[in-house]
Amino acid sequence: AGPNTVAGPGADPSCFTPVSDNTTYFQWPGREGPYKIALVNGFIANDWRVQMIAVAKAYAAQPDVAADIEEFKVVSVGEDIAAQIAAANNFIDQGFDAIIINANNTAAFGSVVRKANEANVVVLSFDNVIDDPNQIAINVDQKGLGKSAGEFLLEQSGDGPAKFLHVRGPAGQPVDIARNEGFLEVIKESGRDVEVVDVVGNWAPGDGQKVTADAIAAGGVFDGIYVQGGSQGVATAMLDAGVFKAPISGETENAFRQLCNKAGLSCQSGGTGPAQSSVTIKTAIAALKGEVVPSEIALPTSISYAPFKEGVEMFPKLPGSFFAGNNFEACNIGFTAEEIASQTGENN
Amino acid sequence: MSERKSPYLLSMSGITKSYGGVRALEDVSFETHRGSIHALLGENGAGKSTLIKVLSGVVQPDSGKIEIEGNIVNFANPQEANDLGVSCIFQELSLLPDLTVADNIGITRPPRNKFGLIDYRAQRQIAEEALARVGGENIDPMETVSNLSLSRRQMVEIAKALARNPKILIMDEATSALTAADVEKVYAMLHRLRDEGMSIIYISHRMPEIAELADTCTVYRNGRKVETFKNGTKSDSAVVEMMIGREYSSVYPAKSTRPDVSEPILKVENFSWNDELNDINLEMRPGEIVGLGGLDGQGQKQLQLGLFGTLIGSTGGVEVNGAPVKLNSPKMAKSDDIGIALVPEDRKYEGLMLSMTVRENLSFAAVEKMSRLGVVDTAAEEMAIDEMVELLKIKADGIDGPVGALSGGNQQKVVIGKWLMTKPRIILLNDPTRGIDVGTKQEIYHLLQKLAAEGCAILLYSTDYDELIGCCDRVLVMYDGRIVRTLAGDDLNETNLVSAALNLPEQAVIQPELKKKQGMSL
Amino acid sequence: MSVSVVIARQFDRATVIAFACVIVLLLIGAMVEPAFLSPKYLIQQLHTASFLGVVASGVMLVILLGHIDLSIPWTICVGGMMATGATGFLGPEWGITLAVPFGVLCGALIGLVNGLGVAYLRAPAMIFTLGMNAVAQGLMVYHTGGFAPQDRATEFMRELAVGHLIPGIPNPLLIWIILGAAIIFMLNRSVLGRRIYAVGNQERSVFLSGVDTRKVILACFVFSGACAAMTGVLLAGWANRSYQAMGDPYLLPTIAAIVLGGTNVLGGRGKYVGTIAGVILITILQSMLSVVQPQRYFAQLGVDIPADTFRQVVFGVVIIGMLLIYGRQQLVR
Amino acid sequence: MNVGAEPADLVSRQKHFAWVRRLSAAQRGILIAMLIFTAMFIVYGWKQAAGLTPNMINTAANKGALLALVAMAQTLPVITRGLDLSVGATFVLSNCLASTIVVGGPVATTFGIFGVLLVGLACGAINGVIIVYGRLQPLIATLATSAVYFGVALAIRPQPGGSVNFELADFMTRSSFAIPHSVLLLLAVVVFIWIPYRRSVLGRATFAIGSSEQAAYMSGIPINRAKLLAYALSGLLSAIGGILLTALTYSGAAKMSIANEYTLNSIGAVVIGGTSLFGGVGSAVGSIFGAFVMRTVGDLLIVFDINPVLQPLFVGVVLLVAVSLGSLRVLRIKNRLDIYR
Ligand SMILES: Nc1ncnc2c1ncn2[C@@H]1O[C@H](COP(=O)(O)OP(=O)(O)OP(=O)(O)O)[C@@H](O)[C@H]1O
Ligand SMILES: Nc1ncnc2c1ncn2[C@@H]1O[C@H](COP(=O)(O)OP(=O)(O)OP(=O)(O)O)[C@@H](O)[C@H]1O
Ligand SMILES: [Mg+2]
Ligand SMILES: [Mg+2]
Repeated sequence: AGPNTVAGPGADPSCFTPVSDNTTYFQWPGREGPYKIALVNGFIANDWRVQMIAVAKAYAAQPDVAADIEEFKVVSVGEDIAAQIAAANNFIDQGFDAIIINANNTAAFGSVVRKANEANVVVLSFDNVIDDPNQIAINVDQKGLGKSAGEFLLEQSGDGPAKFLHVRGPAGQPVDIARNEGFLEVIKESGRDVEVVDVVGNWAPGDGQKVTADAIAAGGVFDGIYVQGGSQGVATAMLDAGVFKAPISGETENAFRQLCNKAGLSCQSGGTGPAQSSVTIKTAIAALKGEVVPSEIALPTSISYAPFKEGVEMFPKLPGSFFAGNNFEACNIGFTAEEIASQTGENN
Repeated sequence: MSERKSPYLLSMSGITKSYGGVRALEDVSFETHRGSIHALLGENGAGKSTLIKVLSGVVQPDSGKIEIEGNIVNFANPQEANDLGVSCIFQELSLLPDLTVADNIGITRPPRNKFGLIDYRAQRQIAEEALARVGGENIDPMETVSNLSLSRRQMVEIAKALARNPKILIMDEATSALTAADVEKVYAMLHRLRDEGMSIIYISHRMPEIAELADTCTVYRNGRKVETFKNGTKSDSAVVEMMIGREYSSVYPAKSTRPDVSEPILKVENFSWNDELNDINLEMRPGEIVGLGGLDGQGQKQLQLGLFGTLIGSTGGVEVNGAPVKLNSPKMAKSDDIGIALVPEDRKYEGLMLSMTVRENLSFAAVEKMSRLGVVDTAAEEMAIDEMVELLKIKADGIDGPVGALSGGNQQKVVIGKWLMTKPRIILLNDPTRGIDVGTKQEIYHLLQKLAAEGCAILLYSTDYDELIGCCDRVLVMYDGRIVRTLAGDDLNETNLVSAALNLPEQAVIQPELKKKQGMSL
Repeated sequence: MSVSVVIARQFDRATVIAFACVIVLLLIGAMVEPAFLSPKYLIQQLHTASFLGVVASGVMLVILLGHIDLSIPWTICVGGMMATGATGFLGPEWGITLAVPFGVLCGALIGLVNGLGVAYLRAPAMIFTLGMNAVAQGLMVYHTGGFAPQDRATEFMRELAVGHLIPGIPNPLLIWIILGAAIIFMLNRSVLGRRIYAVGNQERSVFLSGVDTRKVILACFVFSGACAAMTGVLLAGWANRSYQAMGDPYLLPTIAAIVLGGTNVLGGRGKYVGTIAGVILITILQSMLSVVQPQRYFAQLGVDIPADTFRQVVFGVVIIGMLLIYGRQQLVR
Repeated sequence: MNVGAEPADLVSRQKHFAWVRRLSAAQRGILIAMLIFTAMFIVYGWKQAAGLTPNMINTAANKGALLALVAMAQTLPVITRGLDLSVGATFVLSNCLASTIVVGGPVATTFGIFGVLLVGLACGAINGVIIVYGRLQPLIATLATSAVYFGVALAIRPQPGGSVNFELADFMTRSSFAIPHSVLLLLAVVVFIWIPYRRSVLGRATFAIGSSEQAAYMSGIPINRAKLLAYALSGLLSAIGGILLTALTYSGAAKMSIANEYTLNSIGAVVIGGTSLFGGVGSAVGSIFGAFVMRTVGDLLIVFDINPVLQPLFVGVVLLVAVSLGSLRVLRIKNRLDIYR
């Protein structure tokens, strides 16, 4: 069993955008709804994931979506890869129609995908996408994010030699590696003499703040900072040190945007918000209905620049942990920030 | 005892060993023959244990030479000593509490099956035989050692040492916790082994044991050898004087002869607990020293623990100073209006914090009395401690060193001192002179009398009948959790103690060997 | 005992060598990056060391008892998130005034449960506190996911974490100094201090000395929870917000720092001054390793190995090396 | 009359419950862990909509076996009254290495497996040498080596990937006649490693050391060799776990979080399995059940419909309850002194 590889174009191409022109298309035999869909998350104890799950639950509860869904189940299994594989297998055995995975280990799901295809279960992955061609990967262009960060910093730092600080994610994470690749690539292409200092901030505000503070205290003066996550901590460290005010390219945390506005920093803030989980659900339903969908879907990245527009790009009343970038207009998914925040509150 | 022509089986010479600043042994020599029992005597801290630790490879001497059968040997660890036929029962038991008796006995060289793995069945048989040899048939080889009482453990320890078929068997106070009955069996065994040609080195503070067992005696004092002599050639008091280096009179101070007019300070009625204590009734008056006798493990320890508030679900009444009390913790038992102290059985694990200083240990139970708002008044503490060190004549390099480095006797004094600092009115002592030299024993007996004279009531459990007879005003003999007889005055003698301990009818005949021991106490 | 004797007694051999190691480490580091010896860097290190120092203060007491507190990662998080989210529980006014005590109190409550489990249920601390860590994590995920709480630090928290009440000394360092002095006094001069060491030495003896050891254990766990939460409060003030998993990077360094400082993990032995040395050692080591750029040297050699490989390996090797110098245990005898 | 005999009725009273007392502390631990696991698994099976199919049992077994192997690895040092905080890192290192060298034909694969096992053994032996000859506290020594091992793992596999001999992987994670091969692997480890070890002189010596290191030394037990062996075997068992992980994921990944998760969970599993953290008492068999208990908690999430944000709390509470079950013995204690062992 498994999907038929068919010719494009697919359904709703503005929402289900193929990653490239070479992207293949899948079609499963259509089946009667409503469907049973499971989201197999890894760890949850992180603000992005909490928000991601809240949005997924909210999306699945919207009346027109809920009509297609018999059961929407979410489990967060923790950091362990074996537990995540087991949970996915379990849902396949329980007869779920589709499983959505945010993978703990992107390379580890070969057997799950094979088993799912044998059982005619649609597999989709997002955020940390599975690197297996026989499932639908809902991609954020991580490398592209690294590139645009590089472009921003190069542009902001004038001409001539420059020194950038790159506050990276956890060692060994494909997302970190892809962003770093993109970042270094544009720097190299620019032909400028740029020194990049790498520190590991683990995408957490505290870690990022600590390593940045250390780097600055140890005499580091930087012409630009790229921080992959925990952006506001890094900006805070720079401001606290008070040695220089460099342009910063960071993630989409609300707290970061607030700080950039307040301190008048030159900031780029880019990423794809946690609401991408709802795009994945939408894709799953389309695939289950038998529509033609790309095997790799590119999510739009939302990139904004300081000063951020209050109420549109930056939300003074919302928690700092709130991640912006949740508008997927083409998919007709547009949670306003307030909606998401209140969803998280209501949807226990 | 026949003098053999053969060269010494073992000869040690020029042995010196220091622990930090402490000279434990200084140029000590020692020789022993095949087929002899050689007793080592000396005060606490004289260096006896250190000498045998050197001999058995536990510690390395700073200098000196050891020869066995004429060959110079050098033991890097106990294993090597074992391999050359030196087997030692250490003062601190070296049993493994979580393993079974059989595992312990077979620990170093167990029988193996054809895969080279331990053959449990054969090991069990060996253990049974070894136990039978020492007279411990009633010990289950499959029992976990931690479930055994101290006296049973000593029996296992002896069996373990014997199972290795040593040429030289060293027993460092290996019989200190044994009951009279067990001691008899062990004596018989040692005599047999000696006649078979084994050389036995025997350390004990019980003079009668030495008198009965040893062929040769060597006395040590302050890390030096004093003299070696044939057993029986010196009077007991001469030996003791050699040990303590001063003149010596009777061990037991005169008992006080107060008429018991006062009201009882402690009154226990129908005290029962968990099948192990049954209907205990007892009264103690200020100034009285009451003994607890009987075979080991008949509820004496439990009775003391019960009075100290550690038993849950005990029934019956306890009155202190005429007021009924419900004792439910040691904290309550030691409180000012009750004032009970317990010197527990096992000083290392129940009485002391070994790596803390002597000072901290001494003041530990009473420290709240020497503090304000939870802050210790160090001046007051120091004064009280100095007083106690003085009173108990604690010999320590410095009282700011760890208590674990003290000799056994001094450790025991610290435990007693710790409780005296709380100024108790009722003192429960569980075998307080086990492993303590005659000199120190005497000091402790004097102390007990002094405390009694000051109005304390003392409940003394001892496995040593002489001690009970010498110290106590009356002795309650326990059997199977009951008090089966109370002995006082002329009735308080060894014959009666033994027959009561076995719960024999009052006029029963006692085996002749046991009678032999009478009169040998100092 | 005079004050100087008391102070001198805090510096045993291990502690002195540990401090010497700090200096050697800095000197070696300075060969690569001279700025490691600048006052600015050193103050910055002491500033961040204070966060570790505060949490290590509590855990050290627990370790002295012969127990361990593995719940600190999420207790830190509880401290931070409850302090920033206090408005949600106490209302906008009280929530801001009482943010710090509220956060610390919540941490102390977690410590209380730990203490009850370990002291009264006699559950092994290593696993009971591990379970409590999971529970605290669960509570915080529920809190974030269920209530969309406020996560911004109050002005006061911010001031507490980055301000300078005494010029030149960051407030967290001041807090650590005060806390440390109090602990040194407590351990050396108070009844509780004696009892803490004693329980770690031989709890049975302590019980039979008429001390309710359970209360001692309970007190230490509550204190440990409160210290961890205080670190959470400081971290939240420092980053200006609280966030999930903010305590995760602190568990292993805390234990490593305490043990590097000469405290015996089995309890009963250890000096607080040693812990100070350990905390500074770990902080500086981590910081120096994070700042140097080993991948450049490797790249010059033509090998492409991740910078983190170098950092991890050196971190482990340096800790073992230092302990081999001064942290070896006595032979059993 | 035998003078030394205990009073007759006393002996008979003790004999009465002989079989209960005969169960050693370790055996009682295994029994309790087995009971908890069975109870949980019954609930799991009963709440399964589709019933307990062989597939689901296989899934649960694969997941549990991984932790079981790491927990067995943790058991040995714990029995010596030590601790090994590097089991997780060794597990991850073996995973990364296996995803590189357990590939190709049968011969290459066999060599690969031996290579991984050897590296695991070496990691454990290094721990052992540092602890025994360096005389460092096991906790800090293994904390430090775990950083080193993780660093090496990261060098081998800077990002997730690699591959593994497909037939082998498939074989290791399948089941035959409804019996998961991973369970057979555990059984094999028990029969060919644990039981011989337990019954060997050095194996028993580890129990002796944990029981009382001083007494063990005085008894003439080769302390150093026994400890070395315990840590080395621990590394070997972690490496077996790493190979199974590779088979399950067809890849390797160097993630610190995985290493930490397995290390911490292994301690939980060991304790639930009845091994005393104070040494001297324990069994790797108990740890297997302890691991399955820990794992089944996660399975329960799937069958119960629990609000996602409450799931971690659920796991935490169940874990805490399972841990506290062992503590119920304090309720039976009749002598307060027995609490303080
Ligand atoms: N490990 C140690 N560290 C420091 N000093 C020690 C140590 N062991 C023994 N000593 C000291 O060495 C001396 C001799 O002690 P040893 O144990 O040999 O005496 P002993 O004759 O066996 O006494 P006892 O009759 O009390 O057992 C004592 O002063 C003791 O304090
Ligand atoms: N003199 C001593 N005093 C106290 N403890 C000692 C002494 N010598 C050794 N030990 C303890 O015993 C351990 C060594 O015992 P032993 O030499 O029997 O081990 P082993 O396994 O035979 O060693 P190896 O394999 O290296 O020969 C030491 O690590 C130490 O803990
Ligand atoms: Mg001695
Ligand atoms: Mg003695």
